[in-house]
Amino acid sequence: MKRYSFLELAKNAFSAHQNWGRQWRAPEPKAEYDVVIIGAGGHGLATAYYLAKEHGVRNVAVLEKGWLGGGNTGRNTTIVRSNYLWEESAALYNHAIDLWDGLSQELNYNVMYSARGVMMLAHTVHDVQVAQRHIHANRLAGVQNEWLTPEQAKEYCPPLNISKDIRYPVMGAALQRVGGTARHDAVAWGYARGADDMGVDIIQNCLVTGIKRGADGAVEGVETAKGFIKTKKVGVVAAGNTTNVMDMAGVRMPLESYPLQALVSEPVKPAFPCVVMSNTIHAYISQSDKGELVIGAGTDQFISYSQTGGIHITNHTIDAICELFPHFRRMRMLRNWGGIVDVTPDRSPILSKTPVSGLYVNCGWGTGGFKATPGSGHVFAHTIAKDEPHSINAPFTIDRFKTGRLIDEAAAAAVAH
Amino acid sequence: MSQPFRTEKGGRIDRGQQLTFTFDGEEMQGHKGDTLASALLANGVHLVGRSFKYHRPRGIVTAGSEEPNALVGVYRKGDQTPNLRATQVEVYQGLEAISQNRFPSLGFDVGAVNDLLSPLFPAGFYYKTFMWPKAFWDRVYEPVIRAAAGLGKPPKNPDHDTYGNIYAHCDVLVAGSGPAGLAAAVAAAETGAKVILCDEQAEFGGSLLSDENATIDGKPPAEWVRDTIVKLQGMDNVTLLSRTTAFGYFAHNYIALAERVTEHVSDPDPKLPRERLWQVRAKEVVIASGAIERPMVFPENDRPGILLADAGRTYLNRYGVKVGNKVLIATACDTAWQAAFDLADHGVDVVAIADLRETPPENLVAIAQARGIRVEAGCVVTGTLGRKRVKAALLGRLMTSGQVASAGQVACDAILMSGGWTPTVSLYSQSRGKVVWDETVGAYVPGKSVQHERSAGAAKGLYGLQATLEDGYAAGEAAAKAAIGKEAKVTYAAASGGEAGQGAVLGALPHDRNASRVKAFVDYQNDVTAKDIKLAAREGMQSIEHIKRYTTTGMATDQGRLSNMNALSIASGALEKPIVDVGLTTFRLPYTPTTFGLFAGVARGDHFDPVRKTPSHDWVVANGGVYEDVGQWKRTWYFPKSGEDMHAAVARECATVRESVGLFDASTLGKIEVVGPDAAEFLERMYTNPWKKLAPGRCRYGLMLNDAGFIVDDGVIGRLADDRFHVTTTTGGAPSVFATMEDYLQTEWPDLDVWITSTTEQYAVAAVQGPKAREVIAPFIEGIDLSADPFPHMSVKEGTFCGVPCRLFRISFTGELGFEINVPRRHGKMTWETLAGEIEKHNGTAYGTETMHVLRAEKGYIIVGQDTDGTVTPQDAGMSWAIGKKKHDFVGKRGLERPDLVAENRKQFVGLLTKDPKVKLEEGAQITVAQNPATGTPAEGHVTSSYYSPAMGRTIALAIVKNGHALHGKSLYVPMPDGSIEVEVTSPIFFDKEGARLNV
Amino acid sequence: MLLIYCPYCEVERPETEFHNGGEAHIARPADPSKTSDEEWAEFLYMRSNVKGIAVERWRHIHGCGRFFNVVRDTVSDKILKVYKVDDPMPDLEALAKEAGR
Amino acid sequence: MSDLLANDVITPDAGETPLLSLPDVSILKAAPMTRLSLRLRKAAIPAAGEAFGANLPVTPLGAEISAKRAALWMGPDEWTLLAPEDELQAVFDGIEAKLDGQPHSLTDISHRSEALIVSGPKASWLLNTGIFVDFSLEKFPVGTVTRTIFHKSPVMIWRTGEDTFVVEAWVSFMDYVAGILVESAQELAAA
Repeated sequence: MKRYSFLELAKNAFSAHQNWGRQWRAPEPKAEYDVVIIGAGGHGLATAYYLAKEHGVRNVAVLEKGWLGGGNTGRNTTIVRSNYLWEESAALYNHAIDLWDGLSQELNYNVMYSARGVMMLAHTVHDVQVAQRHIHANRLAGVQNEWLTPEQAKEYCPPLNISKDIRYPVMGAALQRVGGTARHDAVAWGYARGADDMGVDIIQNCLVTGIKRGADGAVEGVETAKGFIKTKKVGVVAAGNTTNVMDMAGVRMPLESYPLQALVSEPVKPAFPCVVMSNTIHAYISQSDKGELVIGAGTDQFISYSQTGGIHITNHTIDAICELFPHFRRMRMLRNWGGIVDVTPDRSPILSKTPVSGLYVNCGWGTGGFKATPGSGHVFAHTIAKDEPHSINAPFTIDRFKTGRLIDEAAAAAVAH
Repeated sequence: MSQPFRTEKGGRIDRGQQLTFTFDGEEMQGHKGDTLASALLANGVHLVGRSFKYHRPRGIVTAGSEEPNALVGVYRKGDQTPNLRATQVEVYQGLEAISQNRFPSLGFDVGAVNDLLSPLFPAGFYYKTFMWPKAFWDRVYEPVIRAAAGLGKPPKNPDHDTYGNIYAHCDVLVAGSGPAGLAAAVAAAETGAKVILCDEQAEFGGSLLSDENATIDGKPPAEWVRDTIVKLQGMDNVTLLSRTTAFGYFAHNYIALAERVTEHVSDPDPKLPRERLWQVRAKEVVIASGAIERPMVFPENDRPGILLADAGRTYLNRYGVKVGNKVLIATACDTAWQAAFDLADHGVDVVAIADLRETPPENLVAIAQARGIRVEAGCVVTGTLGRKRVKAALLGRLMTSGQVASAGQVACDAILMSGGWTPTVSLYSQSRGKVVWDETVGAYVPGKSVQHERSAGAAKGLYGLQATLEDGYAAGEAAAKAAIGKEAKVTYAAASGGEAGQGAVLGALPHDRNASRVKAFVDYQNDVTAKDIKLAAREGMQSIEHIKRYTTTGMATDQGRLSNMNALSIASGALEKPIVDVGLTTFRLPYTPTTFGLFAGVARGDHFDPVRKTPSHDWVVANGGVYEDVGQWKRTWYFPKSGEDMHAAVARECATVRESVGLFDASTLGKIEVVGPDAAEFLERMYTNPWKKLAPGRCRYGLMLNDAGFIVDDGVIGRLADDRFHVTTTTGGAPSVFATMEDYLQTEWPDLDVWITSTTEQYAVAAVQGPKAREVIAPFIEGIDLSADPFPHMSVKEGTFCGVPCRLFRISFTGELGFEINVPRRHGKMTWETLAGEIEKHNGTAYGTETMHVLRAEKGYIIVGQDTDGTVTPQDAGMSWAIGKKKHDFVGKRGLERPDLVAENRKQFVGLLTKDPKVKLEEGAQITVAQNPATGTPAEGHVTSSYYSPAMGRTIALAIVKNGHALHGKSLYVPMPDGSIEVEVTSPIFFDKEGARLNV
Repeated sequence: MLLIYCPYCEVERPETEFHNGGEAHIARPADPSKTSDEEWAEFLYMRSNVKGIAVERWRHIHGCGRFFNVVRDTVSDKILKVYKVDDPMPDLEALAKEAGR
Repeated sequence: MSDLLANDVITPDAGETPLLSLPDVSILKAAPMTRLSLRLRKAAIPAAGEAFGANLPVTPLGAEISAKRAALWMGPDEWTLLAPEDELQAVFDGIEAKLDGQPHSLTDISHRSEALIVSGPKASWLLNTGIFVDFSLEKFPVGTVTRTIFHKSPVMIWRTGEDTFVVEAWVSFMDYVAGILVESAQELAAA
């Protein structure tokens, strides 16, 4: 693999950039692999990368029904943070943060991880209590997170409207300075390039149509649009389509897939320095390097695989943004799109072995999977390679829905009074 | 010098109305009917902006909403709106426009250095560098990139304009008012169908407004348009919306339109909304969005003065503006020849027509020759000269070998180009239809309809005036028939002229220049060149989506409307795959950029979300109460007297309630009337507690779980009669409790004879709490004996308060003697003010939610959502007593039996007392066994509530702690940044453990 | 925003008047005490999450308040059939065929 | 307003000044009235109507009106009964007596909501600024009553005349509903 650097770029300028090689190959599938990953999104590609890099498992195929990075990886609002409440969650997301820091160098691909800070606004007494609880829990867990008064929040994010006269005045904010954004496509491409370089076959336009199990119930291979592929280990990393893929192996999942919308404005000069999220009034916003305001909306209320959503969701998202940042009312929406997010009952992911031997599943990231990409891939690779979970993902089983040991991030933000 | 490029006559502008406007501070003249673009061109201004990446000088390219270059900021009321297309901005008296993305000026832009450095900045260069040193990315590189990126400057001040909204229904929505759209609207309207016709432009007519050669029914097209519009205006069933863009096509034939109401007016009436969102449910939609012309991809095709041929014709015929004095036509398509003829007829020197084709149609050549225009067949532009304005073009001759031989240079001050036409399939694509490649049209056209829509005319690749009109009529008839089942006899208008043009080209054109040195732009705004697309393909980007994302082609503010087809073609060549195998990026909404304010509409301030107030509101405001937001409700938080802070006010309120009496507004609590013979059975199933034996006139605390076994709500429930219960819920939980009850009732137990009715707002509730509570209410209550024996703690009776009916509860959330007076809401203000007056006499106080929280915490009562968080069971909360032990089932019972819910080490509800009684714990603080736990130590639990307790004369706290019930008396720690706080685990009941004060 | 026919009000109304109630025909076990932990988890959490023809509950919360069932293609969001709670589940295969899937 | 339905039940509140008074649309607050929510099984419908003094409509979104009485269809087993304010107890007791022994639920909701009377040629236009219901006379004839959503507030709409609508909302939502209606009507006053 040709290493990327400024020097290399300058050198190639002299040859009119005619000599850059492929970032990844377009191989035909082999008859057999040690591991087959279903889904070439960020999580799937990261899994393959770490399988090769950390575990020496290089005879790996990543099968993708469309184009790599084309699902939620390429459709999300690119927020990175780890200030989750429960120790289990914080450990998982913080593991990812540790990997984000240095990921560009690790992959030799600029993923543009920008620790510009993620600020989560509190608008009510209850919000303040919840935020404080997060901050205290995070401090004990070694996760950076701090409390800002409205004035401090305004100083950190000057466009913020901290007037007492708005419908839900800002009472303060939790700020995670190491939180921020990264360039979504670059994450998928960087992992793809790195994995490919170590021998992983990334096979695009290759729909999986079946998972073959032997007499003992164990996985024997996958049926695909490009023929049968033999393998003893299958890792399903199919986000919104997980239920359907797991159905092929006869495993029922506690998942529902919802449309999630996001949108960007036309690009403008720097207008917004960080990421701001508000759970109470349902909006989050940042500005991309290109200058677009990147705004996340909520999910529609019904299951759908349409990758579109209703305008009422957009209306509510934008009215919330305009309430917090009233001068953005004259900005204009450039593009709106939708993804399919797979949501578990406790809003925490499943990263786990399954009742089927040789079948592993990584799903349920809901609206927040992008931030976990490196950490998720890292521990999932461990789980597949060792046939047992890494200590970090050990709590994220399917079984927890039977026993009741939920990791309930949604409940922890329950509405009070 | 005034408008040197304005024609002598012609055009649709109002020459009688001269308007003054400024561009970058320079004053210029235009006319009513001008766009900013046409007015600038009339003044000879082509250079209007700088490109995104290389900051190259750019000019106006189009005459429509697809304009990629001419983006301007418009100042109004001291603030600017960025990125408006000069081709859409209508000139009004005093319009102030500025150019963007340049510093210090449009003419001299330091950012243009990027153009010189461009060899270093190929597609995706930023993925390959800026990685060292690591810390430099977000501190050094990124800020520089950000400052250079972006286009216009963001608005600075809050927007005071208003935005309207209208929900509309129609039988047939027609989007676009060119020949096909107008014909469709007429045909549909004739059947009596309700029709909405919208067009993004100020005037209806589309391409007909710039056609001076054809006739329809013997009239010039513009005249036919006028007559047709007059006719439609006269029909009650037709709504005409100009300046209205159909920007979004959603599921179930739901279409969003953006109407610009005042933006074109110099001094609009502030009562009018700036824009209006139309949300239309249409039975059928006719998409008549036309087609747009394609640029040609030749080296230096981006210089100011290079426009699309049809734009040149539009500026001439519609706006009376010549794009130049010496114009070169570069084309591969017949239609551009008409532009040449029109220009020549207006006295413009058409220096040559360079047609890519070896043999352009003879009739066209003959007409050109008759006008003395030089015709170069098999000829291609291979480059251009001029920095801020094109001054010459290099021509090349296509050889049979495929090579290009230089054919000299031709001086010109404008080039009009045409690579053919691309149907506008955005709306169709948004409707989730799949476009299909049509080889004869040489474009993607709409395929099968997925929703109730049909495309008509050029939007589906059908060209030629007569054919377009006919297709429009047919589409309108078909749409009306599908919508309302009616047909009408429509006389089709007959056209002559406006024939469909032949010929087209896709992708980069051959040239004889040094390929590594020249730039042929595909996406103007984002500075994507043919080379960039080829590089992406070389680097393994195989999907068009990858190429788009890697090069950013098609991601500019025109969303690829000009560039997509050329990009696809170049990618197809580079990947050696047929164009259809390269794929097509999805058209996303909005069709053109759409103002945020339009989506937000009236939702701002108090109209952002309903502000729900209780009847005490006016009194509270008058008495200085401080509100907190609880859901949509305003609840009084505390009542500071002058000079008091929150702490002092709450301490006083707490003490007063315990000493004498307090008045609290409990109106926001949810109330549900459960009525019917099976009412008790229903509650038996919904709540953990037993209800069947509760006597009428008595109350009980009820605990509600979800079927997973966790606490979700609580409240006091009073039995008014055998078949009638008054249920209370938490304030925030009211809607969800009601919905949950309906769910079980309708879908699990439809056989039960019981109904539920929300009465939250039927009653206002005043809680009078404290030793003197009875004395306070006694003077006003009739029909109820308030003494302890007939009316003990946990009772409910109906009587009157000041003569109005009331439901009086004897209940307490404070641990004191307490009453809650429920009166019909309209009497709530009177009730509150009467009681507020009365408590004064007893040295009592009104108190807010904070004091309520302290008082209940002293008693160890939980607040659902604060002391519980959706993971707490009744056992965890120490409330096993609330579970009806003999009940076979209730919601949550089975869930409670799951392994983890009965496991050891669950977190349980306890009290905490700090060793130092003055130290108040922070809510949310974590609890550990170790005094100084190492980072990463799992917490034993957390502080859920923490207050200064006046009754205890010290701080108190509530918490959930692992195995807490077994730890009473033990020490734990609350590690804080400035040191660890030692706490003792206690019972959560701090005050009046026996409850003696309740039963008086 | 979907347009949903309410079989009780007998009119089509926009989605915002309705609340989605999740997968239809998941009955709460008649005697929960007799269910295993697996069965209870199945009732609580396991969902078909169908990509294609799905059957779901909607409540006309800002209308008549009634629950009813809807057959919807979750890929196109087209509604194929609406029926009352006490009506039997329609033949999904026939509906799918009719819808051309 | 003599041509309007139920004008002996729905009357403008005499003490209130109009919230809005434009040539094309006006908004008046309605005076208090008796409102009861009645729920029952099919068999009890005739008896209930008899006791109330107006039949319970069984046509969806329908209303039945007689002197000083209006029965509004809210759902297949749910009706809102309207009567003059001072007849609450009499109406309540009358129905309870008649339905004794038949499963039902009768609940006083007189104070739960407030009503506006929105009238004028632009009344339906004004409602459509916040409500997605087709108010054309073919689709929403005089007499039609329905619950729906106005922006972010639940409301009840009852068409009592070609150009007259009763708009009800829960009391705490009324400021929001009335406020937005008045704001949205402003453009009708533009020059």
